[in-house]
Amino acid sequence: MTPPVRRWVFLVGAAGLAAFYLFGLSGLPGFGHYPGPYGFILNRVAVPQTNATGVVSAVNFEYRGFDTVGEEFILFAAVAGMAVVLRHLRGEHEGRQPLDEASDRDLPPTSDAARMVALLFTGPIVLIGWWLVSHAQASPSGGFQGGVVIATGFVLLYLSGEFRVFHRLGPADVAAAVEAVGAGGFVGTGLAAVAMNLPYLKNFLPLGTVPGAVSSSGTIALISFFVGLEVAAAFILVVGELLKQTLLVRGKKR
Amino acid sequence: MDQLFALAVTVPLAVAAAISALRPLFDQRRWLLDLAAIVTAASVVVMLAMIMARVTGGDQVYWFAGFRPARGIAIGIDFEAGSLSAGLATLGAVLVTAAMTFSWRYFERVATYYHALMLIFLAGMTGFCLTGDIFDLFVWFELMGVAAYALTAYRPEERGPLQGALNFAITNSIGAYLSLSGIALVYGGSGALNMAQIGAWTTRHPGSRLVVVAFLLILAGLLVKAAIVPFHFWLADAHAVAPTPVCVLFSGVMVELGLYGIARVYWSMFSGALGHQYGLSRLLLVLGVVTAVVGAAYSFRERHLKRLLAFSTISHSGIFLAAIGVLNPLGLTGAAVYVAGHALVKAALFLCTGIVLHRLGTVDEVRLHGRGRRLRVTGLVYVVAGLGLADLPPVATFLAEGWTDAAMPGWAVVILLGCAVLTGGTVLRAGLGVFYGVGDPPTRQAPRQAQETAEETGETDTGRQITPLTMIIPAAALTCAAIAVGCLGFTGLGPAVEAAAVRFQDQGTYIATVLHSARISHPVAPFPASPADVTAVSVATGLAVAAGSATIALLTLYRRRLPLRIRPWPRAVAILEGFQSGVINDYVAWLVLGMACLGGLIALIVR
Amino acid sequence: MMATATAFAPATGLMDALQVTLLLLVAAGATAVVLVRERVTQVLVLSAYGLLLALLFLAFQAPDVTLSELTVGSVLLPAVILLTLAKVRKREE
Amino acid sequence: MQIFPFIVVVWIVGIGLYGMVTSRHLVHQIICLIVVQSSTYVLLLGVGYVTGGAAPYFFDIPLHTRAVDPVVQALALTDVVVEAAVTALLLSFAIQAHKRFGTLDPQELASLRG
Repeated sequence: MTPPVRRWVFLVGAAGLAAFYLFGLSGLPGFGHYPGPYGFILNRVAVPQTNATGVVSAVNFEYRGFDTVGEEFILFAAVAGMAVVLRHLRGEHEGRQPLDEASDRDLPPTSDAARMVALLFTGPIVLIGWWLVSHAQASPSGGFQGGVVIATGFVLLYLSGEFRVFHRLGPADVAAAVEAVGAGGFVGTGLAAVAMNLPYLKNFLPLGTVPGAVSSSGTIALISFFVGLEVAAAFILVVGELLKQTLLVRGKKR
Repeated sequence: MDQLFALAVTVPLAVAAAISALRPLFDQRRWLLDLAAIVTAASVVVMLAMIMARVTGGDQVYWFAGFRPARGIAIGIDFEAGSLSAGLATLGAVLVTAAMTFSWRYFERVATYYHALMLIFLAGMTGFCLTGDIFDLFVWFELMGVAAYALTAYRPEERGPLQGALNFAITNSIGAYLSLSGIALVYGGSGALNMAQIGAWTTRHPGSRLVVVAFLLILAGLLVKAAIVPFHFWLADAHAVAPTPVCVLFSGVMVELGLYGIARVYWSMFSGALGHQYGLSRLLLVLGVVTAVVGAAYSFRERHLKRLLAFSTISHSGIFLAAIGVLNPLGLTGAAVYVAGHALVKAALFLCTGIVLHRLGTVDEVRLHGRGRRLRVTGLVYVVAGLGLADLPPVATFLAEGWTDAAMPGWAVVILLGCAVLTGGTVLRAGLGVFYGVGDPPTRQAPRQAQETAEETGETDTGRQITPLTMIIPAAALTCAAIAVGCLGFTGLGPAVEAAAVRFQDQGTYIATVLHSARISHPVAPFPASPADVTAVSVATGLAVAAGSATIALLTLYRRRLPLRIRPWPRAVAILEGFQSGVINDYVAWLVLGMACLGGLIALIVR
Repeated sequence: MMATATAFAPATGLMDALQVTLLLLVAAGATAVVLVRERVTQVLVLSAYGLLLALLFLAFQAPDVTLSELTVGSVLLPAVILLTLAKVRKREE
Repeated sequence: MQIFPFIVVVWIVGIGLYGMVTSRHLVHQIICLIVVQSSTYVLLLGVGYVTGGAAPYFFDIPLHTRAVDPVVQALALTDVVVEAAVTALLLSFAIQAHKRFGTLDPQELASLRG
């Protein structure tokens, strides 16, 4: 199709689809009138049942924890896929090295001020991320958010130009192993319940006494920890892979 | 409480994570890696077969983390297995096992991630088949998709793979987002994610606009996956470039899982609200017939062996959709057995193509003409599987052919039989030409296509002298399995599958089983079920289709000796080529237009 | 029941106005992301769009999703895209 | 206010798809895909919203407070993170395609495919 034809095909289709979609949306109870029952029931029973005061975390890691297993592995598969796709760029064709991978390419120099700021921020951000990971049951936090925050901290480290510092702190092999451990740990937590002849992912740890405390709500904290590992390592790997593509430290003698 | 349900999905995931974590251990011991993956896949086959044996008397439900429903409201996620869903999952696991065995010697070097991704794909398929929760269905659908994108792009040194993987990933992602919107829509109305609970809700709101729109939106992703026209463009691009063992899974089960999803979603959530409507049934039937015709036509003019098989998969997907679309038990019975038979022979055909690539270094039908004579066993398996694709008794496909014919209106039967003859003829043409040198030797090369197929050589080193046993045995075994299933047809396979189909279509039983833990072993068919037996007519039809295919194959191979020359109308060819342009923008535009047309039609029909 | 609810959430009228404003901004943001064709600018717009979405989610009483969207949508994803662009630009020149 | 948020959802889907159809650059196309995807989050959170409801955290508010739906939030939350990784996978395809063909125009890529 030529672009104008394509545009017309699309516009006709989009008009129809939008009309159809809106037709359906107009059948909803209306914004602000969520009818329940699923969410309302969970809001009522989650705190007494799991001792977690953050119902979203309880849903993610307990009521619909099995979904989260799948989501974890989507993340895992995506990162594995990236490694597979980009691997040939890195190592295997030494003979015909593309121009932009010439080994004399160096990192752009970073100003000292920028580096200082980035380094100053990295520590606290990773700490915040860690706090989020470990407080899944209490407030708006949990492994997913904490994991990405930790990864962001590492990205800052990258941007500060301290590529080698980054490598020492988060070498790709270690990150990959940590990622696999995170994903495996989640599945394993579920399997541990099976080994005790409980249903998969059943909470088998004591729930603690104070709702919302770190030690409360049993496996939710454990799963959140594994998810945090997985998510943080996954994004560190993603950014690391792309940075390797862009800066190509490979050519340099380390 | 049956832990097998959970283990069938989580064990492959755990093994995938474990082999990734212990990667350095496998650096020098690849056999260990292959062994671990094959054993895991085989153990999943066993687990699923056990589940299948247990659910013959009635569906079973497994509640994750033990959150059982109370007063008809589910707060957890469940797996719901019946014979059909467990059977399809078993089929998928069998194909993964075969593909893993095949790739043992097929890939020279292979990264750990290949095995991990295959196992994740397996888990995704199993979860998709067994789940009883609509968002969970979406999660496994996405997981399967992401693993599939990565596997498609597995050989990035070719120019093809990225194009195929990108088109595949982008089209499927759009479909998935539309599906998720549909799920959100139905959740906004019903406040439920459990499919049985949603089914109970939609039954109370028949014909509501929300239900109609949500139904089609949820179908979007599944239609894309099932490669139904006009959502099919990605399939040939992806197949042409994905490594052969991966093609086996794509053609053998991934496309069929899309169709299973449509059937599952319709009968668990919407059949009560949308009814067994004549109009809806006709819509699905027409969609299926169009898909079958388009797939057959493209397949016929293809000479790239993998693309040829890919288009024949589209054609068969259309036949399955038509069979499901008649919305009665006999049609579903036919579709189920057809899917099994097709998966087995199609997988065997792909594996043989892989062997050809492994030994001869190309998949161009014309360049290969007569060069496959040395591959005696491969040639035999290919031709037998090709005849199986053309419904030759006693391969399982002929049984299904008979049942779907009995279930469908006459005009559809005629067209679909024509498509079966054409695709069968195309595959046989390739087989006879490549392995037996039948037909006139090729004269000239169309340079463009020759270049395209010549690039396929990267998967393995060329010019090997022997075919490893691990490559030919899976192909032969799958073909034998297809024949064995066909023979079961004479000993009561039909009635058993039909009973399962009746149960699959009975929404009331489904809801009672999931939400109220009822055990209903003898559900009532919504339609009077015609008996699924082997009849003289079905055997005769099967023989006729196979004979027709052989005739077509010979006619095209010897076309230059025909008294009259059949020339394709160049303009029509150009138009056909134009549709399959490979430009992702086009695919998106067609997807949107297709959804709009379907939406308009469904809104008109159902309301 | 209603009395306790209003005690812990902002007044409904104010909330409505906030949500409508944010929804309009999000719609405009999406349009801008699509229509801006200059690569690097587009990434910056995408980052701003992530921020707007995060604010909208906050107004929808979803602080969890806000946190995710804030880090992913307005920091990580733009960074990843910028890296990609840096990679592919080198040979376009 | 009854349907306005949903109109915005449809607008976001439409504009995102429009960008994908008219785009001449793969990275831009993937960005448009992100836009399409973001519509699902707005929709999810939109259907689960309760007028005047609090966020579903009962740390410092009493248990029976009227709160919005936590389920859609959980679904959206994981999806935001996971889909970012999927986007990164797509971007890595784009990098590879560029490496091999030196272009990111879908039209040119398709004609190069042969």
